[in-house]
Amino acid sequence: MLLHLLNRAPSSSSVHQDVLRTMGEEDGLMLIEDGVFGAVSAQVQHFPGLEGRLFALREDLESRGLAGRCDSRVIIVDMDGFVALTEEVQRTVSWF
Amino acid sequence: MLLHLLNRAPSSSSVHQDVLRTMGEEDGLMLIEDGVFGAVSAQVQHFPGLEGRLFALREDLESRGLAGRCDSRVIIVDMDGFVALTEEVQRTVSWF
Amino acid sequence: MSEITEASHGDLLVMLRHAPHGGLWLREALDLALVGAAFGQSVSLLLMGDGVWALLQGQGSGPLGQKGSQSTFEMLEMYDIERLYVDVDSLAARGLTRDDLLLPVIEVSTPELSTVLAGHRQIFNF
Amino acid sequence: MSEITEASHGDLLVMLRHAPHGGLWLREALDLALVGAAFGQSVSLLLMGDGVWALLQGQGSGPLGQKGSQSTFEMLEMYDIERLYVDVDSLAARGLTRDDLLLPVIEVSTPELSTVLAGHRQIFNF
Amino acid sequence: MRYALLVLGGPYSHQAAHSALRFAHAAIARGHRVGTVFFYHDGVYNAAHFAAPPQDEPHLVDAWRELQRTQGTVLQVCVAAALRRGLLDAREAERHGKRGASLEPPFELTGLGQLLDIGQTHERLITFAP
Amino acid sequence: MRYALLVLGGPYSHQAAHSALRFAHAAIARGHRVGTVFFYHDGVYNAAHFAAPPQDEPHLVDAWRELQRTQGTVLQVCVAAALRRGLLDAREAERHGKRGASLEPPFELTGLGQLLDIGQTHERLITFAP
Repeated sequence: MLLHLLNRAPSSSSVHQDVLRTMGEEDGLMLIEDGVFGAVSAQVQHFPGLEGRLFALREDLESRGLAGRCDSRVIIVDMDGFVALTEEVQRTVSWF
Repeated sequence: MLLHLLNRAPSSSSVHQDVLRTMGEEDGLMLIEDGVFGAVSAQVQHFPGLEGRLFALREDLESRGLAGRCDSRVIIVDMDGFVALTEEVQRTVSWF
Repeated sequence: MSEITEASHGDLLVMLRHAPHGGLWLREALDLALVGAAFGQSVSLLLMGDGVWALLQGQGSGPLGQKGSQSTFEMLEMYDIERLYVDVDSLAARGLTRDDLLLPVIEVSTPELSTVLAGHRQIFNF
Repeated sequence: MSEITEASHGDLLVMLRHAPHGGLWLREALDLALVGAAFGQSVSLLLMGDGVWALLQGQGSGPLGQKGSQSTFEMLEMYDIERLYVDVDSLAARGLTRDDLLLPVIEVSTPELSTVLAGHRQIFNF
Repeated sequence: MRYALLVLGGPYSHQAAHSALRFAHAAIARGHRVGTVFFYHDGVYNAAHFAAPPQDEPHLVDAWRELQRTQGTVLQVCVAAALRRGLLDAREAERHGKRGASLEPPFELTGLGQLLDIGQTHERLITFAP
Repeated sequence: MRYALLVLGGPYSHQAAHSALRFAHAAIARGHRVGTVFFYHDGVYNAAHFAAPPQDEPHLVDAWRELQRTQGTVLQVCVAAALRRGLLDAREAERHGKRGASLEPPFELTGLGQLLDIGQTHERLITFAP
């Protein structure tokens, strides 16, 4: 099981497509930095089939004014929760 | 009349869509650096309607092994020709 | 629409295409616009692509306490930036409308974009 | 296909996703792979996205005479890099086939990508 | 657990360094150890001795130093990536005929082998990219 | 014509600086003058005094110096962008309590107003971005 980190918005970079093709069935995806723009309702369709394993970083949502715009299918975690996710998986893969 | 410069491949960045929406009817588009990946036949469909004003930089095509793969709709210019294009237009806009 | 054709004659157009907080593009672009205004130039901004996020209401200060872009945008009014253009297609693609934005803007449709660029003597695209 | 399932147990996987010549990602990623091999680790490469352009035949040296990636890839064979995986969907999207490439590769289909990653103890994604 | 961070983005230009620092502090708050931070690609610019950001912005180079001072975190900078980008310690500066240095302790120039070593000596390695 | 170039990308990490230099030489070969190169954003790293690339790679900092020496091209670096990224001339270094300097002539620290000035004093301004 891997945790993938993504820091690009799906509106400007196509790297999210490569992430999705690479993810295993149990892998999680954590949206950080500009990646959290993908968590808003108008953009989350770029991440289909990830119920229960699509996360977004609260601090990065809040600084961007997105806290109230995050789609309900996205699990919001704070930095402490991000660290907790990395405790559960042995390896993370960062995409940019 | 403007000359737009683009240094991103259409396969990884969506900035070319914003370039196309912004170009006036007489503006030219010059593909440089990683932008020249958009000049190969399998990618040039990303730049419709630019006959006679879509250019790619020879040096960047050659270093990437693309000289023989460039679509016939793309006008190949060398660095001297690139400078010549900037003589003809007053302003250039660089997209990245 | 007619507003764009007649009003778009300025010295300096700064295009903002990068999202706030993820990097320094937005800040360094706004710095240039402010300097232009301080030097007495007629300055316009055009927000496009992920740059439209820069005007979203409710932003906080960035990580580690660095300043957000909100205070800079509020300075724009003081410095008399003349026009604040926003690409409506970029807004719509992100589920935004002008009501979500911090400041009043001039909405620009795709066919009008080239007119905005053509109307300015100097263009910087960040 | 079976090759991927059984062979994909290595120490180090270096993923190359950036095109050659436009920047230093590819070079610095290959440097890491070469160091891994020199240290006796079992090293695999996975080319994906614009990274597949790195293996295109007929590349020249870069602008201002800096080295291309070709010489480094040829060193790979000397250093005994064990597996050179290429994402076939990335190839096809760019109009390329394995016949266009400098070196023999192991083609990986989308469903196999996660297997390749799972089979390596350490993954660097450039 | 023993964590290591790999930072690939320069300070200010990208959020990578900010995120890595916030992650480090959160990991420490959860009782982990951040043993090493390795700087590669443009991440080496985080070690710029002469960095002088405006006073109302965070001083990232100082924040890394503070992490080393309070947590004993080792700050390793890839020497090949640093040299071509103009970050030389006193020894390398002398070797290249320059006076002074643009990188100073606690940042240490080291080889890429150290980055691979981290994989063996730390239980987690998290990458922050530009 | 009188050209100016705006360089926004750091050396090596991106091709921007290479492209700008090649463009400069081609413009000169066509009889133009390259009056000014302005470095902004990560482009300021092109002025790194301590840059020490491998001998088989082009030395970009030296190539800019050579352009200044042979063509009289003015090399201007945005001071705000440079300071936060650790590029200080001797005067700024002293002001910030550091010894030495990480940026030296012919590169000059200057304000953003100079970049706007270029628009008035040069007939063409071409931007090379990362």
